[in-house]
Amino acid sequence: MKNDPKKLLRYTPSERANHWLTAILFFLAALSGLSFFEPLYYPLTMLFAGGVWTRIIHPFLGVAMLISFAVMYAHFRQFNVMTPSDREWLSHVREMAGGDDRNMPEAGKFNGGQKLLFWLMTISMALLLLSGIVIWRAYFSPLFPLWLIRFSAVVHAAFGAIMIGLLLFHIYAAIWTKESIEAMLYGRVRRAWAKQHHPAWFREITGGGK
Amino acid sequence: MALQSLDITRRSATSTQPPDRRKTQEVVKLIDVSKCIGCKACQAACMEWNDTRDVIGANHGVLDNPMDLTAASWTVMRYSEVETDRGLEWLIRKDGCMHCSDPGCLKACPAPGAIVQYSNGIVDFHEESCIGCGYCIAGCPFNIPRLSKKDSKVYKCTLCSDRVAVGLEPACAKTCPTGAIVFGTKEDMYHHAEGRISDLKSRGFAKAGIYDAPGVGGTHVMYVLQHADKPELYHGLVKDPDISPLVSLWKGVAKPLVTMAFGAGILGAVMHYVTKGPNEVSEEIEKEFKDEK
Amino acid sequence: MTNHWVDIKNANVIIVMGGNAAEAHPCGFKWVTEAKAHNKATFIVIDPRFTRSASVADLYAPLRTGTDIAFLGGVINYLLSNDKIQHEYVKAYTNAPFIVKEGYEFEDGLFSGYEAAKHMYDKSTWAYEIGPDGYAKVDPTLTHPRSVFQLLKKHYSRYTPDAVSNICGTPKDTFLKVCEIIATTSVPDRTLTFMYALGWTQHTVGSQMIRTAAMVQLLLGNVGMAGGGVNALRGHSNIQGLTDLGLLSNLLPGYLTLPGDKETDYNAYISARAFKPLRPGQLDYWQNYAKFHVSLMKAWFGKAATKENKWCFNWLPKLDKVYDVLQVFELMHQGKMNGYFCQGFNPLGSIPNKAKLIAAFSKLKYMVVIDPLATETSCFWENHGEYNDVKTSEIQTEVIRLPSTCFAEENGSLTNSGRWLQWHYRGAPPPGDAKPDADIIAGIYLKLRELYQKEGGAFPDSILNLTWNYDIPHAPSPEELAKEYNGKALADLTDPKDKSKVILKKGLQLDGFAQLQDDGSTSCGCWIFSGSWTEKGNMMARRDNYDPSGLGNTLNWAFSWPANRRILYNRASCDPSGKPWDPKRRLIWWDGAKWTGVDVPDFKPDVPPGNPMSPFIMQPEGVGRLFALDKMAEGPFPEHYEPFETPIDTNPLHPKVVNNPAARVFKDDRAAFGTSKDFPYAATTYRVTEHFHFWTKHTRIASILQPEQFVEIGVELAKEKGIKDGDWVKVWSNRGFIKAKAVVTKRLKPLQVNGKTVNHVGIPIHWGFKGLAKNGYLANTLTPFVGDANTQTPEFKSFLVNIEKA
Amino acid sequence: MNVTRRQFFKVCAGGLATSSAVALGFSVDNALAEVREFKLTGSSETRNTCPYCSVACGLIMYSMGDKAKNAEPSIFHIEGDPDHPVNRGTLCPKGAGLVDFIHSPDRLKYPEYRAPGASEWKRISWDEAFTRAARLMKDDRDKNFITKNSDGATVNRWLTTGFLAASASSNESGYITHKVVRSTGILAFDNQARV
Repeated sequence: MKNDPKKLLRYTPSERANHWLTAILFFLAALSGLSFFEPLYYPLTMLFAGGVWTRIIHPFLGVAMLISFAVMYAHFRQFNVMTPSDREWLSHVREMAGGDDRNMPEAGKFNGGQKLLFWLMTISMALLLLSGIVIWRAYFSPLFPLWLIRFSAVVHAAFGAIMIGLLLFHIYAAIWTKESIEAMLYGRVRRAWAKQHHPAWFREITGGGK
Repeated sequence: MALQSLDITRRSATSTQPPDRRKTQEVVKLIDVSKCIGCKACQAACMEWNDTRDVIGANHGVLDNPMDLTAASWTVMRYSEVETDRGLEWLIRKDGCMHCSDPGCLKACPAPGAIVQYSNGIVDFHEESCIGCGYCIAGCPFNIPRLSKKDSKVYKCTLCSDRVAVGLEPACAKTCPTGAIVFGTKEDMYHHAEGRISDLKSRGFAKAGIYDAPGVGGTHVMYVLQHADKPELYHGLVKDPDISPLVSLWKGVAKPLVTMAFGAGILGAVMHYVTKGPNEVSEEIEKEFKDEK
Repeated sequence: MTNHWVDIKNANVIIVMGGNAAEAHPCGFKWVTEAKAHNKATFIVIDPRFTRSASVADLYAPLRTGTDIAFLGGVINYLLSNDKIQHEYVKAYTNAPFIVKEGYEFEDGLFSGYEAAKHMYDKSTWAYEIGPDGYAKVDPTLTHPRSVFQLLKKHYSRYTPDAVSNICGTPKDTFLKVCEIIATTSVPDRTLTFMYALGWTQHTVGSQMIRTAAMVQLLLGNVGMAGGGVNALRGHSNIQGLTDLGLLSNLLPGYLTLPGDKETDYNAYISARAFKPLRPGQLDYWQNYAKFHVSLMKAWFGKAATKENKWCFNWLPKLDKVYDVLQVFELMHQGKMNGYFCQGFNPLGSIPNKAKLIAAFSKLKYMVVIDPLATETSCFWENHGEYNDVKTSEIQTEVIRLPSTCFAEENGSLTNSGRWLQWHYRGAPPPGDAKPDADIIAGIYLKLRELYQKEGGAFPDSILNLTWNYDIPHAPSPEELAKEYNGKALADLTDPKDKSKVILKKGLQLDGFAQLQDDGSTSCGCWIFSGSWTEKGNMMARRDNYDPSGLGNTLNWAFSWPANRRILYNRASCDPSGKPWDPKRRLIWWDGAKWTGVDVPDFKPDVPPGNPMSPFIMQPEGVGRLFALDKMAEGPFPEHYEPFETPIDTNPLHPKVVNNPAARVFKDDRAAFGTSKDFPYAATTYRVTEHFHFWTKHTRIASILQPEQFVEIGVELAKEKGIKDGDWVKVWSNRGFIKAKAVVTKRLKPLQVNGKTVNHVGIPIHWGFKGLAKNGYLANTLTPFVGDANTQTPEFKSFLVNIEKA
Repeated sequence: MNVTRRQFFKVCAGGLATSSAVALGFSVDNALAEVREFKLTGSSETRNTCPYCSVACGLIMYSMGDKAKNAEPSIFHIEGDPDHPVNRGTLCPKGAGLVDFIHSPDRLKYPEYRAPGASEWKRISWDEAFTRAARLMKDDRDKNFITKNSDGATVNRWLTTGFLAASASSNESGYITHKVVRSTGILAFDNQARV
């Protein structure tokens, strides 16, 4: 049973919907955006009915993604406040990656890595939005000086790339950490999983028992 | 296949070498500002030949009109009244695409084949491939391309590539009543410019010279200026233009680096997975929660 | 033009004054830039405005509008007092040595013989002293106190550099610099050319301005030379041709003139025009007047013109006065005209004082407009708000508007400024039902003739007997008409030296005007055009641009009147002994038997050097006139008179005679002049390069390039009035107002004139209430109704206005 | 669950796969760039003279069609005649835009008539136009023609109707205009020479 009530509820249906909406929009924005970044990716425009449509919809996808992300941000910000324990976690991240979690401090609902990712994404999103408006030729570019347009183009490209990098990492982390994807797909996690990966959260939810 | 398709030295958003079999003579349009009377014949001939018609605007307190380059006005005259040691000088410059040897627009363009450079030096926009992103506008050191509000394509001077392709001079060069615009091979135009510069020097313009923008590898539209030391006198003609370092970064080194970084990241992830294995719930905890499975 | 467009490249010094060639004639102006680039020429612009011509000039000299005679008079004074004239030329080829009749005087701004009540001169004292041999007396030493040379010197001694600067507002050092450069061309191997246009003609002293320039050129020996001359840059494509064809009140084709009221006798009419030589041995070509005249009457009236009826002399209307446009609109305004035809002409925009014109048109019974475009004139009765505020229902004028073809839709020839007749071809049919002008004229004529045939009426003879032998009567072909004005032999023509030898068979086209006869055996519609369509074919359509001398005389390109000559007076390019003044610029030379060269000699070809015959063969004295005799209305020497609206209220040279005393001014119009108290700014109207007159506002491209009416004012005046670039301003004169955008510019500088600061307001024409460009006011709303004393050309270039931010 | 994971992989790897394929050279290419088709090929050329100022630049007019019977020519491009000694192929802004004069929306196409006091044009035929004009002329001429002046001299003039001739019509049009106008006795005859 995917929705076995004995399992712990990690993400509510609306949180999941919000996440996947953001994810889909991100993929669309990233794929369409990549096609303008480097000619190698230009054929990606075929996914969007050609170059012109790609150019037209990319900014709207971006804005939609941003709105979706903003909802997510508003919701998850409280769970992503960095604590000293998170910093401790981050300082041991190499061991974690090596498969050795013995020295890792107990993670809450989100571990230090996830929190860092959250904030990096938030910053990237904000910069992508600002720079994206400046280079949105159809509506806004004529309002800005050329130097700012050029600067924003670099910022947009850079943070677009960073964002994709972060997301690749995020995806890999989800793949690597078994059952994470199910958690986001179906909302509930096994208690064992919770205790393994987010012990502090597990205790908080269950009061320490099974 | 048409003649021109083998004459391409550069093609936007194309990492491979385009067909570049034929070498044609490099051409240049030389604009001798000291002979220009600002009659706008070039503007008229440009619209007429290219079948574009700009809107009928308004007077803005100057003789310039249209006030700026647009998708339908690929060249405009720019008038500057400046006081120099010779007294009042009315410097009139024909503005338009400079057809750079190293075109910033082409560098910035993400749409394959929307901007090409022919071996004769002409940088041409191909609107059917243009996606309307406007990156070329950011890429151009001279602020030339203009996006049409109607069809969201960028337009600029083609140096009458269609005329040059059949052996004719551009429409503006042909029409110029005083011969302020001349057209020929780059070598011949240099020679012509030298003659003009020595004439200007003999008339007291000690700093007369040629404007060929080495920062963009030279241009295929060059100016003879009475005051070559101060191009900014000519309605803000860019002194020492080059492709913005930002654009070079953006559309230069960043592209392969980022792609490589992506590749490396993905490869790293795979390696990590196969070497370290997945991050699973430990046996110990699994046992503790046996009932769950 | 005495010379032609390409010839400008041969000049060493070029002066654009009273014109703005770069803007109004850009493609002709290329020969200025060529002269600069390849002939090291110095280019000077003298104008109230720093124009686009000035933008490429080596030297720009500002002057107050309407003061060109003062400036050029100062140049004459400079040349004479610094001895910078070409002596040999002046002595041999001008009337400098001629002795003027006693009684000629000039005092306090008036020449001898002024009749104040009539505003006219009795010109009897403006003449040469005639010797007992019947010829004019001369003093080759030029020292006789009444020699033209000495009188000239005396007359212009008042035009000192200080006086010039005081009147014109030109800084003295700039003026002197101009003089020095002009003076460099007094040597035989350097030439100066003057290029002028309506900036000279549209003044009450316009003709005299041009004369002053011609005098400068005679003194420098630049007339008849390659790269010299006085060159009128005509404004419209065929205004030269239509003037040549005499479409003016007092003219017949080829500068023949209509008889006056008193000229009732045919022989007297002819002899008054066939002048007798004033010096021995002169060719005096006008002695052939009768040949030109009779051939014209044969062309028009054919068999009806006979020796017995004096070649229909009485069929020609006789003038009681000259009916130029100003006179005609005055009469129309008085309600004395009933009908008016406007063929390709938009007088509502082109004649001064628009309010007067609207009132005048409204009094007509009928108006017929023939035009390719919807002109303001044809729509004068339409209400267009502030731009044409008329009460349509009260205007009882019937208007018939007839669509004509444009250049692209017809064959024919146009005569350019350089007197070239060039043939052009139809490229497409006209839009809708439009017809060529000739067909429209034919249509009207044939209906009129039909009515006279049916009904009879007032003096029908001239209408009924007009030659009309065209293949298609209602559509005379341009080819037929061209052949008609070239002329043909009506009988076998024989060699005058050997009567038995037939040189041209009956019915064949004439080779040129030399074959014309006064016995009715030739017909020719326009003698100066004779040679344009000979038995060899259409000479106007020739297209060989071979230029063997490199001087630009392409003799096999089209046809140049007279006799395919490219540079008028070219005999004066050689010294009296027949040697070219400048071996590098040989136009013609004596080859031992005849005159030959790279141009058609303007001389009797077999008269050798050393013969007393002088180069100016159309003049009875054979030389160029520094002293104009009785040919000008206001004096034999040009004198500076202020515009009728002057910003300084006086004439610094003679305060009692401020304006041209011989200008014709109608009473009501005199009352409509403004004074500097109410209208402190000197205004001038002009074209800008983007537009052609009132035509191109109907075309999209030109309307894009300059879409909206504007006026130009200097930075200083703008500051004083609180006007910024692009502000709306109101400009008004005593006759009306216009509103336009302000172009504030450094190119219009205040001038210091007679102790006063004078600002100019520049008013481009081109806008009106019809067309694609933004609607505007017709600029002639402002202009005064007063014209040149000789040509009645309105004074569009100098008047007074006031200006405020609107 | 495995299936799900695979599906997920598919989605997230899709983009990468495409770009890798591109990187390997499977590029979807557009047609290579070509210049605009030269627009004068096949058009008909006619020599003419610019109708504006008196520099009288030589023109070459390019019209649609090859002058075949069934092709209605329409001029679509005009440029300077390079053989012409004066303009040598150049044209000023007015001349360079001449094609817009030929096709100006303000070109008159039909004879029109405005009745006294009317506020509209009415289209009429050429015959109506000529008949009306001639009638108006004749009535005025018959009424006001002056055969003799007060001194009894024959003057044969008609002063109540005037004619303003063109400035740009051909010599041939001008010639026939002069001929007709003088034959009627009109003296109020002028042209644009003055203005």
